[in-house]
Amino acid sequence: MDFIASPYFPVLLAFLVNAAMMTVVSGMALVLGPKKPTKTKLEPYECGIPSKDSARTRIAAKYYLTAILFILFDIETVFLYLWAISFDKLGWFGVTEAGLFVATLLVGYVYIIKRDALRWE
Amino acid sequence: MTTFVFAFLGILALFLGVFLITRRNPVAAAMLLISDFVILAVLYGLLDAHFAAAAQVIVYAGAIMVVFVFLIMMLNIPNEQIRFTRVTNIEWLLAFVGIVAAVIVAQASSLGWLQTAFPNAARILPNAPSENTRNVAALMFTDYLWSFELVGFLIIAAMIGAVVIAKQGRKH
Amino acid sequence: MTETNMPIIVQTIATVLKIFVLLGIALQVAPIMTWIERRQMAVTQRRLGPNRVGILPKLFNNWGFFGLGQPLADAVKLLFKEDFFPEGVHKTFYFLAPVIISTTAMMCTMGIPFGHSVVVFGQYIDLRPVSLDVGFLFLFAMSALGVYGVALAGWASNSKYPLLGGLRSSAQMISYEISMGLALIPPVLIFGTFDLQKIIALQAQGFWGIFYAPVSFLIFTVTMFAETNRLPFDLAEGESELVAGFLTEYGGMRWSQFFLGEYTMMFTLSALSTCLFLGGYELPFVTHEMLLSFVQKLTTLDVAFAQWIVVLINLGVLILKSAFFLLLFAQVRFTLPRFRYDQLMRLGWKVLLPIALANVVVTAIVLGFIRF
Amino acid sequence: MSLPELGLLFSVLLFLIGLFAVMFRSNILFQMMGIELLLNAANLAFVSASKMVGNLDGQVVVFFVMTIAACEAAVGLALVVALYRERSTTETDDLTLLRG
Repeated sequence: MDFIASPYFPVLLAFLVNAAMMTVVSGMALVLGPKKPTKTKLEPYECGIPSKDSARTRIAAKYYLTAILFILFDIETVFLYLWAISFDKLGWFGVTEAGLFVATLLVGYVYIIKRDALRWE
Repeated sequence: MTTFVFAFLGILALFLGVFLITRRNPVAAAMLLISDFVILAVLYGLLDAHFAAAAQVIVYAGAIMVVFVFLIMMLNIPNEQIRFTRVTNIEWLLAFVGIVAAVIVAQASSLGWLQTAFPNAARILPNAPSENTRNVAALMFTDYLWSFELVGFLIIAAMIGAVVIAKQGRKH
Repeated sequence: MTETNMPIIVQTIATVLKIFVLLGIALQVAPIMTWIERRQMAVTQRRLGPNRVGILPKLFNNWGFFGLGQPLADAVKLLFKEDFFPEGVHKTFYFLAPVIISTTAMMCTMGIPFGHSVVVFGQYIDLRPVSLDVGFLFLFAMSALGVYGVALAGWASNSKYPLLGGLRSSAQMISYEISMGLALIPPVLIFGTFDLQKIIALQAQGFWGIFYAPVSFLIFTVTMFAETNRLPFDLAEGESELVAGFLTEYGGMRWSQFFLGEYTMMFTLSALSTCLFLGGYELPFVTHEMLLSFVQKLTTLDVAFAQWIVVLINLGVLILKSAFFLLLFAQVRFTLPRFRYDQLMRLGWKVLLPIALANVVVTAIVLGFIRF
Repeated sequence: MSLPELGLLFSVLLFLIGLFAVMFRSNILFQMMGIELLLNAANLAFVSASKMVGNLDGQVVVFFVMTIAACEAAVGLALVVALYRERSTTETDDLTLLRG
């Protein structure tokens, strides 16, 4: 019975309740709605142009490059949160540490801007 | 009760792991891996590593797997091209079974040693969950100071590496 | 949140009730917001907006209830609309995508405190379903998972337009997630904790968070729009863009499920911004104890009943303050033109990110001088 | 079986699953997912040992392992795309050109 006192009981309970409710809500129309599948209705929507090749397209570097840079800046955010929470305990020593950390990452950021990696045109 | 929930989630994570490495469709495997990471985050929480749990969801499930999903969506790999497994030569399989046996034996015998080697050198392990993050941070910024700065350099190296590889071969 | 070790039953029931209170609020936001937006869009365009849908016309002699029946009618229509899987669609992920978006949005709502605390059968119950050591980072983690719903919706729809739409809007969401994360660091520096209840208590005594970290408030408000794919960051389903973005192949209840998730996320981010910057569920300069004693004197009830009135007041204050942001969402939607995709990404990466980083550094240095 | 010992057991099994993926899946994406599983097994072992032994060093190292996993995934996946652009395949069996 001690699991109920642990802070993760509400998390799991809330997840079960939400997941069940959302699945029911989005699945209800399947149960209640009429079933009349016609050929045209099932075709993927192409603004009326018959769809040529399979849906998947070629690679564009900018999308996955954004995701990669997102990981690296996300790690920075997590470490800065760690520093922010113990800001009072660490004092000026902590501020210089975090300043060094942000400075190193700023160099990387400037490199990205100079190298024009995130050109979106 | 907590041990039961921990065991249940652990076994669920293992089943998801086994299920995901035997998938043919990489997006299905990525989704299973994401749910695996979230279950592991709850396991960390039950082991009183609260900030590690949050960081696990934010970094692993929320950032690294996004690149996997983007890649799989864009690489446009037809499913039939993905062969199932490559258990061709038996030596590999025997090597793997050998590793499995060795690891399990080592783990079983090392449990006792782990407890004796570190007789509860409790630096800061509060049981009050509300102080976990603060103490982890305090410990990291004092004792592991140099590792923290090196993390910055590691991230820069990855950043520059990724940009160079992505921009390579930009002839047109 | 020192919960005394008390009979488990009261605690579980309290947790379940807390979850359903916030779930109820979140589920109400979507229909009401659709009504507000359609009426407000009508007013800004000098027309009437929905005012026909009434109930029992003979009884109320065709009174249109100012169109309040419209969201109800939409909901019923969506429930009975035919729901099918288009050809070639990857069934499980086509079904899973809206569920992921709305479930993660609902899970985000679980972190918002809607009241101080209630003492029931001698047990102290903290009015917040999920009270973790990492506080509002739980919301940040759950919103990070929302990206997969969009990406999956794009991929599962098996045609070019949704795939590109899904990629573009998830790339947009993750770009603005960094700025959102960095924007929330100064409040942690100032208040020194992740715990929203403690932050609200500090704000009740002193000034609101917005005066301490105004730049963070601005950045967070901008990222709120981008995180929920709202105008002016409306690229996903903008009319002039890729057909309907990742929503092309969806229809009926599943299509509205995406918007349920979107509106819930809007409410959650507004409530989080309220808790961090506008003093959460507390009235300005009125701490929980003052309010309790004031209500007791006013209604001459003892503590056990007065506290429930206080909870209602707190809930009302939180909803009112979040409503300010929701109306801001709606009003911006009818005034600002839509960003082009490259402008949008340039703003996210090259403008917001440096400002957020600079804001963190400046706050740290200023606080350093004040405190040490 | 106390909680940390259970955690160590699960981390060992998770490690073996990841190892199987790395050794026996021919697609490079599945191998990288296997590597992510290996790193997560290490994280779980760190957290369980930290709880068992009683100090927080294990939890601090978890963040460093996470950074390494993030950087490895970032550069590794950029390489996979460059590879796909050259050979238009992600099957490691097809990449036998180095043998000449």
